[in-house]
Amino acid sequence: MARRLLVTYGLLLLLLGIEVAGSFLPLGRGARPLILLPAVIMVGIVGLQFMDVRSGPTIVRLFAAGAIIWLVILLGLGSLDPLTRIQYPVPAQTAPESY
Amino acid sequence: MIETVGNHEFQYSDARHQSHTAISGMWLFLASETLFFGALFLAWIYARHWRLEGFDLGARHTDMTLGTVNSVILITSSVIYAAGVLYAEAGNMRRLVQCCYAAMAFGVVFLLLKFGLEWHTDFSHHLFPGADFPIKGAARGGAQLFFVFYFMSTALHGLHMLIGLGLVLWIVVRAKRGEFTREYTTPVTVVGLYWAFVDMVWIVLYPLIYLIGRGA
Amino acid sequence: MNLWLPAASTNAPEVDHLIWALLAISVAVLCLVFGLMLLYMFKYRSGSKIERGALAKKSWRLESAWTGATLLAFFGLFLWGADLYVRLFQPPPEALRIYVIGKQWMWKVEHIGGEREINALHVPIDMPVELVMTSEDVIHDFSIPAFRVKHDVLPGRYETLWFEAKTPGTYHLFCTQFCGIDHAHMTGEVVAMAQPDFERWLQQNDPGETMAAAGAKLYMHYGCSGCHGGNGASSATAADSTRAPRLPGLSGSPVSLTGGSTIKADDEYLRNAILNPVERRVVGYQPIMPSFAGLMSEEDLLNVIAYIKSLSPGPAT
Amino acid sequence: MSTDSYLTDGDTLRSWLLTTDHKRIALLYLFTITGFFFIGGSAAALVRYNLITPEGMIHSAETYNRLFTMHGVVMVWFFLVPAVPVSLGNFLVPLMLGARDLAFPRLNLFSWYLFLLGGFIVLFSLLMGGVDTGWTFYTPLSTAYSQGYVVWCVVGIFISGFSSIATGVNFIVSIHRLRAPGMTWFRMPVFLWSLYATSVILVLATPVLAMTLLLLAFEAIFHIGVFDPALGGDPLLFQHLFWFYSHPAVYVMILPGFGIVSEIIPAFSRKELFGYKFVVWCSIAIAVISFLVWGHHMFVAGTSIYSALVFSILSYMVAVPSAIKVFNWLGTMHKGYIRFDAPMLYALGFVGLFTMGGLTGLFVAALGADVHLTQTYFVVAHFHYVMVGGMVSAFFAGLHYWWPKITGRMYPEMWGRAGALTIFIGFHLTFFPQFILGYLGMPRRYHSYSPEFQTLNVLSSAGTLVLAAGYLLPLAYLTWSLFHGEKARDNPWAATGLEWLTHSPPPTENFAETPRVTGKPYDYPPPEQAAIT
Repeated sequence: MARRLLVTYGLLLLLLGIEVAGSFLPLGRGARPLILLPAVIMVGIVGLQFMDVRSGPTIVRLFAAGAIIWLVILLGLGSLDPLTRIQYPVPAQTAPESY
Repeated sequence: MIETVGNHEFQYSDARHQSHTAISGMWLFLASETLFFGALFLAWIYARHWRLEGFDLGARHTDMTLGTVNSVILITSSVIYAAGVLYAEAGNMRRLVQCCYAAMAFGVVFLLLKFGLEWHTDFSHHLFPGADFPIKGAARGGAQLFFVFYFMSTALHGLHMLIGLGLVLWIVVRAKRGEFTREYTTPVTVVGLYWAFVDMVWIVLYPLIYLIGRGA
Repeated sequence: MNLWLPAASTNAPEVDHLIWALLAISVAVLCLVFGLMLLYMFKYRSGSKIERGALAKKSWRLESAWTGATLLAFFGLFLWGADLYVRLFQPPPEALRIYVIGKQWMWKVEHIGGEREINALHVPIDMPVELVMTSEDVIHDFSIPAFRVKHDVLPGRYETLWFEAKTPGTYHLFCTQFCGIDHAHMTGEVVAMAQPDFERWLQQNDPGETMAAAGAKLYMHYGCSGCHGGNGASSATAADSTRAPRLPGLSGSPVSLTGGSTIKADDEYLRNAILNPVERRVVGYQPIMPSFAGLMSEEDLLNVIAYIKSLSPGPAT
Repeated sequence: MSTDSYLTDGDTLRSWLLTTDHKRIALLYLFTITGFFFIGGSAAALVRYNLITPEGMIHSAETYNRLFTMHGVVMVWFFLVPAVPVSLGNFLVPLMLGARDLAFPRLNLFSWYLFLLGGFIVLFSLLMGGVDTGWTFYTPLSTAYSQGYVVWCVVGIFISGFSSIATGVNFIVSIHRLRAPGMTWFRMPVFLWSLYATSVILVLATPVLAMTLLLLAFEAIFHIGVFDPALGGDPLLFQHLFWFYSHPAVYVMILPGFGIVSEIIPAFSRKELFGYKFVVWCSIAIAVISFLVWGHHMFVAGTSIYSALVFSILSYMVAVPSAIKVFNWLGTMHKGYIRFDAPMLYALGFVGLFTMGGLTGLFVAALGADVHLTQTYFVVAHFHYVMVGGMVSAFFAGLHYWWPKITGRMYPEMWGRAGALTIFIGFHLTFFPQFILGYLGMPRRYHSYSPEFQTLNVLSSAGTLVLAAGYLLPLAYLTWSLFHGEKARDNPWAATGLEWLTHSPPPTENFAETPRVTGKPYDYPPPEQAAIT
């Protein structure tokens, strides 16, 4: 059992290293959130190993899945608005010389 | 009050029934905590979307080495506590207490580094949003928004750390009193869930604060 | 007590048709539900002796029937509503632009020619009018029930609302987003006039100085000419032209920004460029422009933007 | 009434204030929310009093703004959201499950104290300086331009939010873990299903409200600019976060009402609930889809067109399960043996009023119509039809239906029916004119209005008197029935459900021995077999 913990510990530190290294890559401003990828994997590892999602009662998996799905709803549907909000819809400029 | 009938409360059929119920109760509470921090992440998305330049400029004023060291410390602490849970399930209570002390030690070091050192330097640089915020010019708005997110998320995470340390201390007290046996280790597992969750929140907060703003 | 709201704009009848259709569907469903309920209450009351017969065991056929019907009806209503809504956000290009500033408990309106109004809006009929609105403090909402339009007015941003008045007359103007103590008094009147009457009204209220002219004075006063040159043509010497982008021809043309995106230089871009220049920096220029946030009032800002747009060829809308 | 019921099991103040018996906690909650209901109700009466004349009977607009804010805050967070789950839910969930208590009894008592603490802080802030921002606290008005005790009020709601989370966790875990032997998921009464769906929303939506109010308080104290555009923030972020909680919260208010009506209509039609599985899956579907639709509160707020289109189509999807439920109730009444006791009258009132409320929801979900109708009295009428006509009627239905089980006494039947009819008539008189006012364009939250709206407003204010009388009536005769009501038998309605197997009022340990469940939840034989006197 202790070996499994050490492997998990090593994996987490490795992913942390990848994350820090990734932050020095010349990613464009918009693509920077890709650095979150190792963090999401680490969260998965902590969930599976330390909180033993697999061995607990079945509804534990239900609540874990629920938390993730609702977080995706909040962040996904919530950020739909700012990402698609046209600041000031201006049509093409072809107006008559009225003034 | 609740009279316990053979190691479980009267409304449960047996001890295993109650322990699973306590675990699922904690998991449900952690689901609500996930959305509690989720709202803060949405604020991060909005603030960074509208004030991209200033936000990342503010992020570059954080101390990355300290953040990385803190991350390693917190991961170590939760691994040690997980080892403690395994010892408890194996019935070795002395080892459990040692692991709890080690986990708490790392936790306290994390808090000292975070609030003692990092916040202290930030306040000395007047980085708390307000009149004497050092970053002037047009990027001021975005940088202030970043430090709003920074101070609020670290404060809330710190608060959850304190609660976690209190719970681990409570486990140590009960272990010393010999309340845990090889069969009955539910509180140890439940506090382990909470401590792992606090570690998870930091694992997500760390890149949002220190890494995404930096880069070429 | 009048139970009838004038439909004074081109989109008003269409909104009314949608509302009457919704009402018709609702009344039909209500008759069905209330009718069945009353029928069952009478026919199957515990005292009545009529033969109840076998109870329906399988219910899913009935369930899927009324679920399908509801889904279909709802999808149709969604499309109809969406069509009206999207058209509300596409002002025709030849719309007459009028600037509106919401301030705690009053509306300030400015026309291109410089005419100003408080809590009143004079518009010509049979011509699309586009309101460019912003607020100086909290969120307000510019609502004209007779035209069936309303839109929130947010501080720190421009929101647009367009309509085409049809019948001349005076209609209510309400603020419909709660904005403090005198929210109920932040009302006014919208006067729709025939074209000649509107022209005469403009003459009577002409202050002699258009927005662009007022903007020119402010352009000097705030020191923009220091970097952008006398008439925005970047000062004579070539060396200086690298300090600040040239303004003539800027309005309406695409601008490439640091960070790789190119956007159209519209009112919002000009406003952002003045209030927080570093956010939308033009490629190739140092971030040396100071931010004017808090220094320039909304009216001055609108006038300076009008002046910058007047430097470009094409319309001075 | 058996002598050793939970009511007589210890009568010291300490035995009530430190009880962990879910039945006693339910009564403590019942008294608390009744108090809050009448505080919010009197604020509403004053609002309607003010609107009798166009220039407003209360001369100061400031007072009027504080009154409607108080009406909103107290009614939403201290009556509508908690009402059914904490009172009827706390009392009945263990009884219906066949359990002896909820999963976490101490947490249950702690949630009452949190509710009380939050309530006092909010009342303190409302009575001391008052809050003048409306219950929606839109920024930057609430953070930069408000004079009221906004921060205190927000702290109070923050604390009472944790009471909701605690109740939600308690119900979900109890329903999962404490079901009686033989009670599979599809043998559970629909009331438990609807409380399960309500608890899912409570647990997953309230934390977002907690964080939103925390950000609001920080913004109001330190002016840190999260929501203030002058400092770079986005006021629409607050609206998104606020409505992410507040729309699912309105389903927290109505779902228990669905559950109660799904219990009462089969009991008084002596017939099995039509389409049990559909009604159950509709409750779960509502709990999930309710999280996807909050944008329809912001169609004119300046959000992007695309997100408005997405939210409009999703808002239509969430209306479908509610429509299915109404058809299933009618299916239940078909070929039934309908009796018109007070609970049934309230339940039928619920079906009628909720249908009207739901249909007007279609008006404001259609984007084109919403642009004209939002922020007017049409929307005020819509949500009052659903919340007051729907949820409060269902709450009264449930209160009358389980009153014999809770108190061991029968309510006076004729007075019960009179109460139901008065509320039904008073309700229509108060809120139907507001639909017309809304179409004519009268904005909501106006202290004074233009004279042509006066007649409809006077009609609506008159209706308020009838409605107020309708609500005071049950308070009177139910209190009277506590002392002089006729003794109730264990199962006065000959209804199915484990709660009717034990005595009324039930002993502290609920059941002598844990009941076994064998059949479907609503097998009502036609009346010849089961004679009810």
